[in-house]
Amino acid sequence: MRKLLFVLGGLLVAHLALLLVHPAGAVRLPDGDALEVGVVFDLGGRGDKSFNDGAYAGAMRASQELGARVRFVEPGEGSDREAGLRLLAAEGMDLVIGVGFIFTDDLTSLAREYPDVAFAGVDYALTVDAAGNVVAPPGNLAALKFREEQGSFLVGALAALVGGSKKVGFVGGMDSPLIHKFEMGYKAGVRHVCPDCTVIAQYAGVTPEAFGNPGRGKELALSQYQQGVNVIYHASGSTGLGVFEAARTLGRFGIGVDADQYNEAPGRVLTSMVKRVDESVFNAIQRVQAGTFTGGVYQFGLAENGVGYVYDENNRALIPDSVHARIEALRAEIIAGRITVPSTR
Amino acid sequence: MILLFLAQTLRIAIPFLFAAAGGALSERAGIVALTLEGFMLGGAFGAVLGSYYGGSAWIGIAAGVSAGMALGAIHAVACIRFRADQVVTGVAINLFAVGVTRFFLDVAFQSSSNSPRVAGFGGEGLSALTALAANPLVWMGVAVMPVLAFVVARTTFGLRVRAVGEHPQAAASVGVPVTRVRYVAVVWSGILASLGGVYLALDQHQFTDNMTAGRGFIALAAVIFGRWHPVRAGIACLLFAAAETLQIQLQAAQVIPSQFVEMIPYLLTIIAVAGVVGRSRPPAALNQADA
Amino acid sequence: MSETAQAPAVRLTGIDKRFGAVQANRGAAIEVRPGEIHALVGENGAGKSTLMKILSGMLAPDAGTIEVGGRDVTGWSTAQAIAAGVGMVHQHFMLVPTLTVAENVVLGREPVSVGTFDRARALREVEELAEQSGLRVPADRLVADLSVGEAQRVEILKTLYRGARVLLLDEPTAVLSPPEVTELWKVLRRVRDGGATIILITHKLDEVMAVSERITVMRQGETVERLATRDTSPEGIARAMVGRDVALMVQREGAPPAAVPAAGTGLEVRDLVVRGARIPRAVDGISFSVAPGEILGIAGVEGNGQTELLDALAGLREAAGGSIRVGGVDLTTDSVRERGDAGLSHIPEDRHRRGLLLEYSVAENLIFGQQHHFTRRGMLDRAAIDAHAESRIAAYDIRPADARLPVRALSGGNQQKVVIAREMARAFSVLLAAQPTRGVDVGAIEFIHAQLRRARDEGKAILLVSAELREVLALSDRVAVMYGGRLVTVMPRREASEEVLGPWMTGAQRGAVA
Amino acid sequence: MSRLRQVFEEGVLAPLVALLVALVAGDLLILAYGQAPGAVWSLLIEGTWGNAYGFGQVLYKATTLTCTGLAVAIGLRAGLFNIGGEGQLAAGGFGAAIMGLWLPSTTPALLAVPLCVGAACVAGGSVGLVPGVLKARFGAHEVIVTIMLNFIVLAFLNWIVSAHLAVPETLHTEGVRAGVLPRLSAMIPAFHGSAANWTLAVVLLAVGATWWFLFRTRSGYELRAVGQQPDAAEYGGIHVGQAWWRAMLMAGALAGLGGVNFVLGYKGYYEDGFAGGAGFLGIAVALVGRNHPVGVLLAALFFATLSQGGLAINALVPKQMVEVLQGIVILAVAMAVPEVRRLVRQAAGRATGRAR
Repeated sequence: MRKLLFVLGGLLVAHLALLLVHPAGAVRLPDGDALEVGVVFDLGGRGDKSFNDGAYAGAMRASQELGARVRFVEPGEGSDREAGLRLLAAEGMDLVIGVGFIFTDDLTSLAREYPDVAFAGVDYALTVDAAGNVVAPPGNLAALKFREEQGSFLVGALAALVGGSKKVGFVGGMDSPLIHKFEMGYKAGVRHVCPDCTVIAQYAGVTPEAFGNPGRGKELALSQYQQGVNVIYHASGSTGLGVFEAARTLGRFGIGVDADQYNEAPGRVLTSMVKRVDESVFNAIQRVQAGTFTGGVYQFGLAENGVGYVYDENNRALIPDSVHARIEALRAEIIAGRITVPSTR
Repeated sequence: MILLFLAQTLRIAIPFLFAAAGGALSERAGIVALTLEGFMLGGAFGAVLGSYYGGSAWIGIAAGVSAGMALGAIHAVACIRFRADQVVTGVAINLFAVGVTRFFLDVAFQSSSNSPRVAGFGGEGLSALTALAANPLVWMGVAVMPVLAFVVARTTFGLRVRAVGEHPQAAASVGVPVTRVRYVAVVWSGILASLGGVYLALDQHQFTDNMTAGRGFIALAAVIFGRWHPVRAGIACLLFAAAETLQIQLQAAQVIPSQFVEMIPYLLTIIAVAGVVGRSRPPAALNQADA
Repeated sequence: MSETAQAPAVRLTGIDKRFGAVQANRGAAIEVRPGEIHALVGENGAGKSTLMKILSGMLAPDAGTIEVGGRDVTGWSTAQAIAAGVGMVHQHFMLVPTLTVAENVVLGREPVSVGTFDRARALREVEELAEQSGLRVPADRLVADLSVGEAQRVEILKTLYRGARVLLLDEPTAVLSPPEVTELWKVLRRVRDGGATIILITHKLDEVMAVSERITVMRQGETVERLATRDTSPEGIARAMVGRDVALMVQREGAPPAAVPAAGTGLEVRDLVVRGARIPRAVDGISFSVAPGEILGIAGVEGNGQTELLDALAGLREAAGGSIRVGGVDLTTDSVRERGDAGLSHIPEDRHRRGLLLEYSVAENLIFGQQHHFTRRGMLDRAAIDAHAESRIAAYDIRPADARLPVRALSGGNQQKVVIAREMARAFSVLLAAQPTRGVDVGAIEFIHAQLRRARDEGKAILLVSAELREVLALSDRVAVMYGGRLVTVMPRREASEEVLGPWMTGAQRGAVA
Repeated sequence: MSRLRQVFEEGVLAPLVALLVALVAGDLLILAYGQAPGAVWSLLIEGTWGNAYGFGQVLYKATTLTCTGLAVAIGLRAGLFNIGGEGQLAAGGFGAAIMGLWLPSTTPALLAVPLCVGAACVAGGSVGLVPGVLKARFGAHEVIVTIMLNFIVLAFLNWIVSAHLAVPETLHTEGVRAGVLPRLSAMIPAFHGSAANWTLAVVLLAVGATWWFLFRTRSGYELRAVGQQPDAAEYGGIHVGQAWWRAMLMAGALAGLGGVNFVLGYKGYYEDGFAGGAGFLGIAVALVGRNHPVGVLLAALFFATLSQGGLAINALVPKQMVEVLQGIVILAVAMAVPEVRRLVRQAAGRATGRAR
């Protein structure tokens, strides 16, 4: 018993002592009158090397160029998403951004509750009312939507033209409607330039963990490459890093997603279907600062340069000029509306 | 094609084999191995830290194994010295491993999901088979079960592990240091299982949050499926890996929804536990606090 | 052998040992001369086993000194004790069932070649040792497949393999038949003649008289008497053990049995077959009946199907064939609860495993098995339970008389009283009493025996199964012997004696009872 | 030793030690991140018990955790380790949503709410029943079966939702038409914005009912007997296998009830992945709560505080710190309970020794 009290006392003293430690460099919570922006990340969070990092990059750019003060929140389970947004809104942030379609409902209700705060939702999902009309988001909420299928169409065409094989591959993360958009656009692109090509499309799983299983991604990719696929497009978060590993191992090609993922496997990333989340986030912040922010739907497609594919000094050697010209032509046709890209199965 | 199927099965099986080896050793010594998932995750993160700061995959292996050792030691102290419930500590170790790797992923790399790319094994532009053969961890993984089987059956340590897991009082009565044997077994279980994580991480050249994705539980199922015998457990690992390979191949064919294909290994396990091995006997002293 | 100033082989002085609230040893002492067979006697719970575990290094004493061969070895470990030639044969065998005999014998002292365990040498060495010592056992068999007698031989082999010079045996005859006991004495004498010293823990006075040279008596953790066997008598030892005069178990003539039990009364068993864990027919088609007002005692070495028989009668194990009737009603396929309600009461052989819920209170244990009679609309009727507990505690003198105490906190004797008080409170016509006095002290034995006799006199049919032959003889009206899953003989009490029953118990004499 | 004192020493001292261990470990982690422990802890308290909204969130999370905690506790009382809380919780939420979708929107709440809650319990209970029956019938180890079943149930629900029920571009069903439970803020405006809702009341009832069942009814008496000594229970006329599957059925139903909190109390629809680890955390809750319904409730509040606190301190340190702390608390409690009991008994032994 004495020993027990001794342990209790020792722990208590240690804790009290540690409470007094105040390391240099410990941040205090910000205050002041700079533009304040709050960002709540989706599952995966900062460092996912694609989607969330895009939002992070946009916000950081705003903080450097516009002097905005940015706070990031990484929620855990479901109810934390609303809590995270609310935390920021209640603190009187000027702009609160939810990164991911999953924030849709929470953003909608909070935007109504805090009409003086500007909200933005990356990949905000629009709802359709009984009559089939799109329900407009609240006036202080910007829905930042991307036409992933358009970008995916272009990289699909590219994969088919450069691949040198009648088979091209696709690896998705969680088997879900958002990722189907990527898959459908990609397939359409492949078929458009190569009607007799087949697309092997596989998913890493059925739970959100499927976006974080690179081991599975690598195995899926290896098996596709061994079936004669030369190029695989992934839309699978961290799982896709496994796809690049497989591409490195066998000396084939992968196509990145969301951000320019060339550096994940230099020389083996044919291109990336970029989704300018950074641009959209930066623009939203900029508009709030300039006082021109309005709610509504912002579509980022090929026309707005919101989606696209990477073609720069890194991969120029991998893509023949004729192919590049063909892709650019397709791009023009989509922008002109002569090609419509499907987005659902 | 068959060769490629087998190669893929083997690749998928390697982490299972390491983890199941650790599981078999620990359970034979009477300590429940619900911790395998945590050990693997710790090993994977340690490997990436070691490889990143040390610049070599071998340093990564050393660091990953150290992480597994440390987690094994924590588990051993908790359930041997403090006689905590082994299932509870197992769950706690897994939770702890997830949290610690996430926290220090953030501390070390300011990321919530991925580490930077680190040195690993395997060159580039190889065939799948040469890539497999170039990875020393593959060879270790293939060897681990036969070696463990030999250790358990033919060495003094193995004899003592078996005695301690069945009847610790009897072992103690003839001067076998029960506590020490269990400590050694659990720490080795940490080392072996962590190698499974090390393989995953170095094969990917990076750490991803929770990258073991339930493989530790499959490995435990393989141990039970193999009725606690290393070689049989190894065969069970290969079986599960083959099921996953099949799943990958079947999914490409897209005949049934992926969710159902996904269930196959888990359903197999339940059927196995209920039917095939339901009546088989685990080590008698498993999950008994009193030595 | 001289009895002059020779260093004692073993000397323990002033040993204190406490487990939580229980003081197991209190200044206990023992002195053993080299080359003698020394009996350490005392009632259950007197602290004999604790003292020997301290000597063998399994427990560390709180106070006191241990000397072996004149050397102070206080606080040594098991390994050190073994190295110094002190070996213990435990009451509950310390054998690993999944290892072979040879592996068990060499465990902890394994022969090694090229860094690995040398199985061939282990096998050879154990076979040689078995041959030399006359303790014959197949060295390559799994211990799980051995008989109890063989297992005990392995235990002794283990100590000899380690070169034991001092052998401690804790209640070694509890599981042996009379001829096996005789065989054991022979082995022990041979080992003693080889120069070893033997300490025998027992509470059976006839064994003490038969083999020991000197005696140390313990009571309540203290050493109360040291005697030379030839200078004392069983009564003298018993007095020292209990601290007062006791009537040793009376061997009484049975009441004249009811000529033939009337059909439709008591317990009737026909052609009962029960599967065992290892043996397909652990109970191999037996028939018997117990009449109201009669105690049928089943003698036999443990492991001959008694456990399976009782389990089947009680409904804890399925009968693979045959029938069981109580008061003429067929209960063969009834559940435990249905049998209880039909008038079957059961004192199980292992109260810790079966008979009691150790963490539950005394009151809750006193309704265990009858909880459905203390229920109103699904809820436990606490008032009725408390009243029941009060009356039972008073009637059976359960101490301490606190119905809310967890049963774990009671002594072995009082725990058994809880079981018996409960089973006697049922409305029953047939009582199965398995090892009713195992591990309880002399006072409680007297009390329990009286209760069983009273129930018999009230017209209950009682089936008594006991490993204690003396208990069977003391209580039964008829005696049966179970061997190899069969009742090999049934005889009236007056024809039975240890000498008569012994050969039946070993299977040396065979017969069949229809 | 009086019973009360024993309860205090074993039930309070051990968690206290564990809490202190976790606090010190937390201090070290915070320092490792270069922040001041004092500031982080005060932020954590401020964000949880420090304001009505935060407290409401704690209540909301505690509601789910109480259910999953009870699900583990009732299994353990019967001697079974239920690691399937995650799947049972998800199934419960799904059941409530299906009933809510199926009922016409005109159904009166007095009818719709019990129907939806019942559907949640039935759905969760049937998921719990599987390992119970497999254990009773085939001796299949429940730890393995429940773990595997989690994967299967989640995959199955994902398939139903994504292939048939999901609103386009989302992972959730349409809003339920009937059976929605009002938020607490409807009555107590201070809770405004927090997800706390009337499921809390239902769950408090469930806590009471579980206590009553375990300690006052015959079935509870028998269930606990099976958990302590299955051999003895069999002797006492109790059908052990039956007790097992009943316990798992109840455990599943209780976990399923937790799904109501999210589906009917908070969002009004079923969303794939809403369980978010609450099922696994239930193990910790049951352990710290010593498998006693009231203990479970208190432990659920504690873990809910940690979880909500993780969000509050996100500004200073990564929320993962909270996950580490959860692991440490479980480990520390698991170690401290037997250790404290041993030390307490030793002390008691010495005391009686002196008294003699």
